[in-house]
Amino acid sequence: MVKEVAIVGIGTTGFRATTPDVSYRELTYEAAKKAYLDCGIGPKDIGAFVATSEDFLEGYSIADEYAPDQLGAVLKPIYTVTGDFIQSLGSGVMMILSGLYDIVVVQALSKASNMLTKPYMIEFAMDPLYARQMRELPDYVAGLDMARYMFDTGTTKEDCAQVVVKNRRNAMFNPYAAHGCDLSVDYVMASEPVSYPLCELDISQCSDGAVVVVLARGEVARSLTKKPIWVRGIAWISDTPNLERMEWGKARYAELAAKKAYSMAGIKAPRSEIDFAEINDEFSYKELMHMEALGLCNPGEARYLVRDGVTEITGDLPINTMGGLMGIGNAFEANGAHLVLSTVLQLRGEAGKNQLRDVTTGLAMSWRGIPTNTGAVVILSN
Amino acid sequence: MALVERLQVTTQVGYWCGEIPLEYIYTYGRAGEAFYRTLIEKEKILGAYCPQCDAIFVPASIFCERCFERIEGNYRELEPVGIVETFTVLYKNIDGTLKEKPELIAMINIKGAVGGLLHYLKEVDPKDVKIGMQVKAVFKPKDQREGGLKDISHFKPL
Amino acid sequence: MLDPERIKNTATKLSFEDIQTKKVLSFKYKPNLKYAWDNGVAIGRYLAELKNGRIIGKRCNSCKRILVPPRLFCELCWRPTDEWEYLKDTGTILTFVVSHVNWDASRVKPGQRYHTPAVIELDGAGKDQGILHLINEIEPYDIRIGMRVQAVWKPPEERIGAITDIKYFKVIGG
Amino acid sequence: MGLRRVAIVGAGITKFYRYTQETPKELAYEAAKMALDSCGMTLKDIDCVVLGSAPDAFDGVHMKGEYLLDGAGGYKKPYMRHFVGGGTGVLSPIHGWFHVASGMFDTCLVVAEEKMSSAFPHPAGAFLTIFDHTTEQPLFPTLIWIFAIEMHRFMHRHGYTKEQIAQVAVKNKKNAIDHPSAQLPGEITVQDVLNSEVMAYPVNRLDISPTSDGAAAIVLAAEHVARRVTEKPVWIDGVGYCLDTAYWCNRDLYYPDYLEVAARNAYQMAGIKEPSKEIHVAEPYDPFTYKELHHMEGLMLCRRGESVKLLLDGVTQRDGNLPCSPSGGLLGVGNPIAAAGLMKIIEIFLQLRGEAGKRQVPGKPTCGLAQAWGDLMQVGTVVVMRI
Repeated sequence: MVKEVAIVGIGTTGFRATTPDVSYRELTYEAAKKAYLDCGIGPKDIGAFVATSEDFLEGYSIADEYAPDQLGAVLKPIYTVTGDFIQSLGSGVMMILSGLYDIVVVQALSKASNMLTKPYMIEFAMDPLYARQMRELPDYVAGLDMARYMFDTGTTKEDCAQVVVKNRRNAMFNPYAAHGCDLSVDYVMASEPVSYPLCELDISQCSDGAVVVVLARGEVARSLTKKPIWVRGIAWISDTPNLERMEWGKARYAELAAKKAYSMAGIKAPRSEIDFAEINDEFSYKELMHMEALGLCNPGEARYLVRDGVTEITGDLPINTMGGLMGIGNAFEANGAHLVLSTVLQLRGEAGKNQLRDVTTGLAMSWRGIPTNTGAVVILSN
Repeated sequence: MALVERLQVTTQVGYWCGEIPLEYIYTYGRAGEAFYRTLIEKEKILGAYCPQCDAIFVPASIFCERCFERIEGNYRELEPVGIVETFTVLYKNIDGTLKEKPELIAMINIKGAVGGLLHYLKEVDPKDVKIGMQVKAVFKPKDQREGGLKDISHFKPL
Repeated sequence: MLDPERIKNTATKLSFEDIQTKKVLSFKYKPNLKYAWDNGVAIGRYLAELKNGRIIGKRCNSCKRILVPPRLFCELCWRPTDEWEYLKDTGTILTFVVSHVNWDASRVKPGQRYHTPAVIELDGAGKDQGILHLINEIEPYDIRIGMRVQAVWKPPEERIGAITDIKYFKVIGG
Repeated sequence: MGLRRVAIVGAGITKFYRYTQETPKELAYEAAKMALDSCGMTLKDIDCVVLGSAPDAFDGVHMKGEYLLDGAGGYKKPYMRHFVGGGTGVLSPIHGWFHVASGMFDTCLVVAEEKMSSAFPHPAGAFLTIFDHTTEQPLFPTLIWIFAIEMHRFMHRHGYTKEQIAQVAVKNKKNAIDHPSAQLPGEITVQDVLNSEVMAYPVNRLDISPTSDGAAAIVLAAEHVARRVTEKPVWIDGVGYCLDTAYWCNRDLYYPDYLEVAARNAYQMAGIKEPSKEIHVAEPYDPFTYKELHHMEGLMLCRRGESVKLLLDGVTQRDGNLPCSPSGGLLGVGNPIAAAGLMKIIEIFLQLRGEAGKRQVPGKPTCGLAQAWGDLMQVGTVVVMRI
């Protein structure tokens, strides 16, 4: 895709484990205000808005009702995508390419700290005819997936623990991250088993936060900012929703979405053309599984890259430079948003201490978590 | 940053509790009804054969998700045996409490079919469980079967 | 053209009894969906003042409204709101309803009073600036749009900082 | 505007019932397969899938879009669910239009589904939690309250009476007799409506559309594909959608401003100056009797305060100058929320192709619109179609 749609403005409240002092309205308003100031626009300049939310995460039956006010979208075109932020971003890109709008705003927020019964909410997403009737802690699905992945690739628990150590250390120098921490591999390996081989610290902790992104068409983008971040490729794919028939130990959704995004971006050799990636690591093994599915390395090779420091900030293929979900937090529908945020900050040279040198192309990838097989990929470049 | 005013004193912080008070009764649909009737009456696992994909898909459904052909009429009754595609040892309950005894849960591919069931593995020591292991279903007594996944008590090694 | 024959076979009609009498199999499930929503600055102050027996709004000098319930930004002008402003607990009925059903669609029992919710424009808040609340101490069908109403508060010791600290609005004229 | 032209080329719809045995996946499949069959396409010809479904609280599955995926044909495809409450059914073709008009996809399968009968004791219970959780829910409101509040305001400002408004139910339920999916068709009189149980004055039972299980689907195609697939492609020439503030108590509900904004956007895109003349057939959203009139005014199909006159003069009958809800509407055919909105899109698709059978309005209409509405008296979604 030629240089046609760019991210010109981005605003966030940052991510914290709890945000008890602000309501979801105030949280979103703050992110929107910063995004619009970031590129010098106001609500009247915006053609349309796309919000991201799932009813039962917000605690409403029709959560989209409460989207417009905080974004300045009253009596303006706005709708909600019940999916990951990168899917909403895809909608925004399509809306600009359709020719109807020059500027589209895309939003996502998390108030995970307000959800008191998270495991039951995830169980409520399962098929009531089969998997849901087990009435067990849904993490068993990740346990099954991790076990198969380790069986197929020879990846060890230690390799997975290395991911946790890397990402949470990177998060310590990311002011927007909630769960930065300096851990050792042994410390992570010693955490309590939840659904073996999945242990406590193999699971990312939740966080609250909001992100608002401003998309603009080609020439309008250039007029609004000196550092437009071009959307060179974007795709989202859903594999079977049936746990009874899915391919365990694989991330086919990421493979297929990446293939589409690479072809749109004209990328032939991802390993060399992608400078860094911010990808879903809701569970430690997922970063490795996703690296392989995205073609950033061969199947079964991810563990060597993480072991040899290739995916550190100082390595050849930095992964989750700002902390990923392990470091910034599992923000449900807003996961894609903070992964895109981290990618944009690196490409703009605004990543602070974690700033990579002379990077041009970054990849952000999201997965919608248990019990889905839905992933989305976006390729950005400065 | 963007808010003109902030809470200054921690006692001002507050929240409002609530819940979504709903209840559900899910009917099983045409294929699901057939699946569980077969389970109850014949202790068999119902799949559906898709001629276009040349595969039997379990659990049975009225359509093939891959080629979207209607396969409602091609039900196949399969033996309740399969292999362990993957397994895990679950230590915690959904309410966060620790289980007295960790439970073994496995993805069991039904022999001769694509797909299978997630279920408990019992009558086996976790150390002996291997991916690829052959297992078979153990059914509850017929009069205790209510038409649900738990009509199968668990799977055990063949 | 829509094919009536095919449409007939797309769905199998059931009745409530079919499910109750287990003519068809089913799975019963009660989701566990509990939340604690952060009030934040504006709603936090609103509830705190309700506990003191007062209704507070926040003024927007741009569109000249006093926003109730209060918010930190005016959603129409998209700017921070200005002074906090106490509102009188009197107002006018903009519209109302006589509801013979409860929230779960069950009917109000004979002898029980029908619910009479209304949108009440609070004095001084500005045109159409209303809140949802209940009307009482009047026969449901005697209520008229335009009637003047006043809040009836719970005694201070029973107030917890909630919209229900106002029991209902009673008619005071018009 | 030099926009890429996108047409509806196929449509499918299930029967609507209060209770069905089918799972939501099976309902979605039946509609999606019928839509593909109707234009001789298979899932291999579909580039992407868009799903419209209203609150998860009805079917009883969190992240319902993911659950419905295989039934909607989304297996290993780009698949996305959008959501604007009751307005979802008409937002579905709009979201699908973005997919194809962007040039990223040539064909799109749009599926809308709702199975309300899973919710017990009654789906209406789900509406408790659409209200603000802190300032409104403690009063135990139900959706019928704010419908009745809006209807009362609408009657109060225009002087409409319940007898006049009841005519909408008489018209739509009669029209529904000719719709194969209809759940509650029938010949009723104004008196029947007035004598039916009071739900919440001024709303009686026959003023309300039923809760339903059902699904609907359409196939969208870019111009070059559409012309190959069918000789009668129906072009999506205008799209419009808009939300008002969630503070529904801080605005006068007698007139749907948000719907006027959505309609203006759609008309401007379609090059329509005089909607009341250029629109030949319309499907305004009628979950309640008064809503058809309320929306006719918001759609500028008539001036404010004149919708009842058009109704009483028979202008909106099937053989009138501006037929409204010739399908039988939500009141007659049924209201599986998202599928109800798409049912209205499908009706205009069939009317413009002259394929509405006994429901066909005379005069070979070439331009029609379908509209949906929802949330807290807050969203308008409008699609203008031409053949």
